[in-house]
Amino acid sequence: MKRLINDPYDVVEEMLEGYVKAHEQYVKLLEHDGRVVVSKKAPVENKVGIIIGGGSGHEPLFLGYVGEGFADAAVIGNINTSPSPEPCYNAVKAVDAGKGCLYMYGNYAGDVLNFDMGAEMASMDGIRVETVLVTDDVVSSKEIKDRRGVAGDFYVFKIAAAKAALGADLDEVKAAAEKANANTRSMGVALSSATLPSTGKPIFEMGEEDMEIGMGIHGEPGVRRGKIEPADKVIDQIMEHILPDLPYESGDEVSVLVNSLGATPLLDLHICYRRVAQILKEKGIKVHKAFVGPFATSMDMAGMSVTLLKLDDELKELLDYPCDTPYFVQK
Amino acid sequence: MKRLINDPYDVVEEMLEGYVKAHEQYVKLLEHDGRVVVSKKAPVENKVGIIIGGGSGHEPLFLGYVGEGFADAAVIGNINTSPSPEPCYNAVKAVDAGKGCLYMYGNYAGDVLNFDMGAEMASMDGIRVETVLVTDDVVSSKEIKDRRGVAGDFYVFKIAAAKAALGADLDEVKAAAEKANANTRSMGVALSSATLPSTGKPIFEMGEEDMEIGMGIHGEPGVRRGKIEPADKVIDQIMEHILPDLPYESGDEVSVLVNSLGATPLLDLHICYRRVAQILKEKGIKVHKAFVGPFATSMDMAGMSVTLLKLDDELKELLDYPCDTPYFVQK
Amino acid sequence: MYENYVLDKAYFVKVIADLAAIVEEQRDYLTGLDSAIGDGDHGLNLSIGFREVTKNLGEWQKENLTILMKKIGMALLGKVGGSAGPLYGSLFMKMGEPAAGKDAVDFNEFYNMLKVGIEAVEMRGKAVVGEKTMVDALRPALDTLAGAIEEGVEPKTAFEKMLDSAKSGRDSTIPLIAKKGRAMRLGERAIGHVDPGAASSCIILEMFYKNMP
Amino acid sequence: MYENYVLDKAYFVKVIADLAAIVEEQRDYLTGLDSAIGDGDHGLNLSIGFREVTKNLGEWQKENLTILMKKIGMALLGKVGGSAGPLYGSLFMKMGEPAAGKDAVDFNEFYNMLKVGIEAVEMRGKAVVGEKTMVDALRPALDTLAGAIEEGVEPKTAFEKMLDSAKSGRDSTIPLIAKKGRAMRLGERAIGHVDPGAASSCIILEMFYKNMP
Ligand SMILES: Nc1ncnc2c1ncn2[C@@H]1O[C@H](COP(=O)(O)OP(=O)(O)O)[C@@H](O)[C@H]1O
Ligand SMILES: Nc1ncnc2c1ncn2[C@@H]1O[C@H](COP(=O)(O)OP(=O)(O)O)[C@@H](O)[C@H]1O
Ligand SMILES: [Mg+2]
Ligand SMILES: [Mg+2]
Ligand SMILES: [Mg+2]
Ligand SMILES: [Mg+2]
Repeated sequence: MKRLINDPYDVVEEMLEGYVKAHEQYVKLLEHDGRVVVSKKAPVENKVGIIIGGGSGHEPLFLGYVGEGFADAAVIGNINTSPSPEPCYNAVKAVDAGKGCLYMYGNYAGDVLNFDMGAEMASMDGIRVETVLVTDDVVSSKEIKDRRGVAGDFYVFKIAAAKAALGADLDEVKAAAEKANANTRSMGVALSSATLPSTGKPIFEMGEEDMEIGMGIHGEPGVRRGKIEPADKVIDQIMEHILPDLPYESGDEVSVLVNSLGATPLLDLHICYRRVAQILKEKGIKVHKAFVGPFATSMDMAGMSVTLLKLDDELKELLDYPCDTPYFVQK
Repeated sequence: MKRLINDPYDVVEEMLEGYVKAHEQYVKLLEHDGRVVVSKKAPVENKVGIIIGGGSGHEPLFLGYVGEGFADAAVIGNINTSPSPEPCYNAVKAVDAGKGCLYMYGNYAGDVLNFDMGAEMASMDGIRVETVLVTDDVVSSKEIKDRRGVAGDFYVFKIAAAKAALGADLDEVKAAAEKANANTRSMGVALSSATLPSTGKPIFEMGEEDMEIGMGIHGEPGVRRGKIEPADKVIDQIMEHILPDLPYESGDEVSVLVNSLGATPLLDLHICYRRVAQILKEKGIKVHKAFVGPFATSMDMAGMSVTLLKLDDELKELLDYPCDTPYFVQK
Repeated sequence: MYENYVLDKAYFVKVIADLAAIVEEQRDYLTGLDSAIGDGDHGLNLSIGFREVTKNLGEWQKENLTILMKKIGMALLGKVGGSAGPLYGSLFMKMGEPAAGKDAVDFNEFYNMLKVGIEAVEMRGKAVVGEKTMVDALRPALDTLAGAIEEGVEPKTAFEKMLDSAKSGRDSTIPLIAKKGRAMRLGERAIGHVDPGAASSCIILEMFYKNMP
Repeated sequence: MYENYVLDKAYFVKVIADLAAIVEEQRDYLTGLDSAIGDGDHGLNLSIGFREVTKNLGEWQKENLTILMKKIGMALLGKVGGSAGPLYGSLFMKMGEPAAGKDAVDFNEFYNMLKVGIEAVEMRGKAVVGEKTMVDALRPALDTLAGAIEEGVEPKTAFEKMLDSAKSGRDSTIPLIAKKGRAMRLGERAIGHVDPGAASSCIILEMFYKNMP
């Protein structure tokens, strides 16, 4: 597929320049660090700072969720690449209101290395920074702590941000994020590779009939390659992996996120959601709220993922809490 | 590119089934007509009914904009194909609150044929239905009345819907829609074809290096095929066509919509927006509000369009008027 | 001669059934034509419409010709959408009127059915010959049939002439710029391509011809 | 012997300049390796980092070796991101420390620079040999160099042995399942592919070798 960019080395800076201009009512770049997108309302008095981040190429993740009632800042890396430690640190300095900050990001080695260094730098300034890693991708490892974060990021960030907005302290906000993460499971399939801006070529080739099961959002290969199948069959497979993993059971109430990896249209996503809803109904699992669209993408990759978040009263209240950001508004 | 669907003949019905389940807090299908998506709040007392529609495959257009403060109903056609007259008529019956209804859709022969028949049927029931055709695509014809509607649909629908929500009568709502349409200009480029669900194949083939200039949102060929160019060059060309067409001039205030045709990621769109903003600044044109994302798509087509809406005080107020729909929420 | 040439309900039912079958067969051909200068759905649109017709044809054939044709037209109108839905919908709905509630028609009445149907297409679409639409096939075909009847040509031969004329009309769309429908935005780029609606109109007339006794 | 073998600032500056050039040249090769078992960015990430280094090298070469290496490491840390940023950032930042503010080092000091740098990579990433990372190239290389020095092998030959060892280490990653980094989620699918970080580590050591007097 083809991309609309200029010099591939400038994609992130040019995107950010466009982003903060387009959404100037919501966000700005830090004056002294062009890799930190900060909410115009930050720091918010008496609120724990919510900082999210990771590589570029997953938009609207992460920067699209910076705004009122959601993240205070997003730290921006190169394409598919963790940001470096300094902007992680600068984000803390910019949004801390004296109650400490929470870093949240997908569980990737590179991100951990860099954000941890950022947190060390902040702690030298006496600012407490805690971290919650999102680990929702069921097929990426048997061990939950080794799993990577994919579209479940959205839920974990949203829940923790709402908790912070309600005035909770850092330990409570961290606990809410951990609870959301513990209740979240995802799995995706990819039908095509994303096109790397640097080469203009797909990261990997896939046959006309192939589908990659369990693909991550960076174009990392999945757990196995299979033949492409009708939407209902694909969803059946995904749900067979997700449901028993937590498990999600009859009587549970969940939120569902059917996420596009980029090029898969809303038309297909809703056909997929239809099947998810049928299966949940069969199993006696109630859907409190559904989200269908591109929430965590891999540029122009074709494919989708399903995420379930098991709710209790607290999580429901936090999920429904209003927010206003360029790519997620909730009344 | 590959699609996630079941039987191609079922795509629209299955999408709709998924859609009204996913967004059941907002919308439902008419009980006696599965091709009409209606707001759960409709009919709204003392409000002109706002009815939009057209072929499927452009999601979130049209059904995504049904909800509070926006459209009351969307009439759904097959892929790239106008709905038939009966659902157009049934939509009127469902949302009319005694103040008449306004049909709004892109200017395509098929849609005109079918919606006009729907309006005739409604007039036999004594319900007044007026029509505004969107004609924003500058390159589709010299004559404005022959131009087709593309992403500018969003602005025209939004403005008219806000006017209706404020309690205006049918003539006033129609006038607002016409004013918005008169002030709106768009142009797009396509980098790839959409994949037809019925064949699983692209509608047309494009070379590795090709770009289609002035492509419509149904996959209709554009005005010419050119070599793919860097984003800035593409935007320069687009702006050269749009700006003099109204014209948009120094001192004007506009809203900008940078729209993805489907597969082009937010990353690229913001690089494009950056250049649009630079050009507008050079020309002394002020941006009141920008929208960047997939607002009117052609399934998995790669490409984008730029739309400008020239604002006055009335249009600004109507554009900013709050609304709450599955794919467009504004506080 | 024409009064004795009778086309009964079985004939019409067979034409429609064959038409539904050939639309399936030619779906991708028609869609291919529409991909070149339209939005690539003409074959699929007709297929969706005729699948609905097929589903109900067993039931509908109990009705007289007027109602049968009206139901076929209504199904196309309701299921096809786009330009072809109202146009072919009108064609079939109106065709039934001259049959005046009967179960069979003679050749004069059959001519009137076609005349009324084709005129309905023209009225709906407001297209005239030379604008690169189905009218480029239908109008000359009708005129040829009228001429042949005037000359007293034997029914099946007259209809053969009509079909030839429709095909020439279809091919005459190749060098044209379109003035109606989606292709009109294409300007010069429409040149060199057959109009898909003209092609499907030929297919329709061909089924009427093939089944004539 | 080792005390008389002096590597001055010009040597280090040349190594870095060559490294920046070869990273550009090998960018797509490294990215290709990372496409197979990672996210396809390793070559680009290093290229982004070394472009920043190149931009400033003229300025930085005025500094002593400790500061020069630190600035190089800081630039990589700040611009590369991902895993390679902190790892190679630490490598270069730490390497400068044993140079103790001087403008030239002897071979013993040079060995210490490498030792401290490679240990920093191990500390940061917590990887050990056999986990399919750059450590599979760096650790055996360092051990070989230590051994050669113990045996009193002549500096350039000792370094040649080191490089051979790094390359064997790199190739030893081919049959491995990854236990660190992005590739660890791949399980068996990582088998059969060279680890991109091990490959880039060899490239780095090769530039140090090639420029030795
Ligand atoms: N105004 C018109 N009058 C007659 N025929 C028309 C008119 N507009 C379009 N057509 C015919 O309809 C055909 C296209 O049908 P179809 O592809 O089903 O509809 P759409 O253009 O809405 O996708 C054209 O090839 C042309 O023959
Ligand atoms: N914990 C670690 N210790 C040592 N090296 C590592 C570790 N994690 C990853 N690496 C190295 O980093 C390389 C990948 O670098 P790069 O592609 O730039 O980063 P990312 O994986 O974040 O995209 C791997 O090939 C591996 O050699
Ligand atoms: Mg990376
Ligand atoms: Mg169509
Ligand atoms: Mg068509
Ligand atoms: Mg990588």
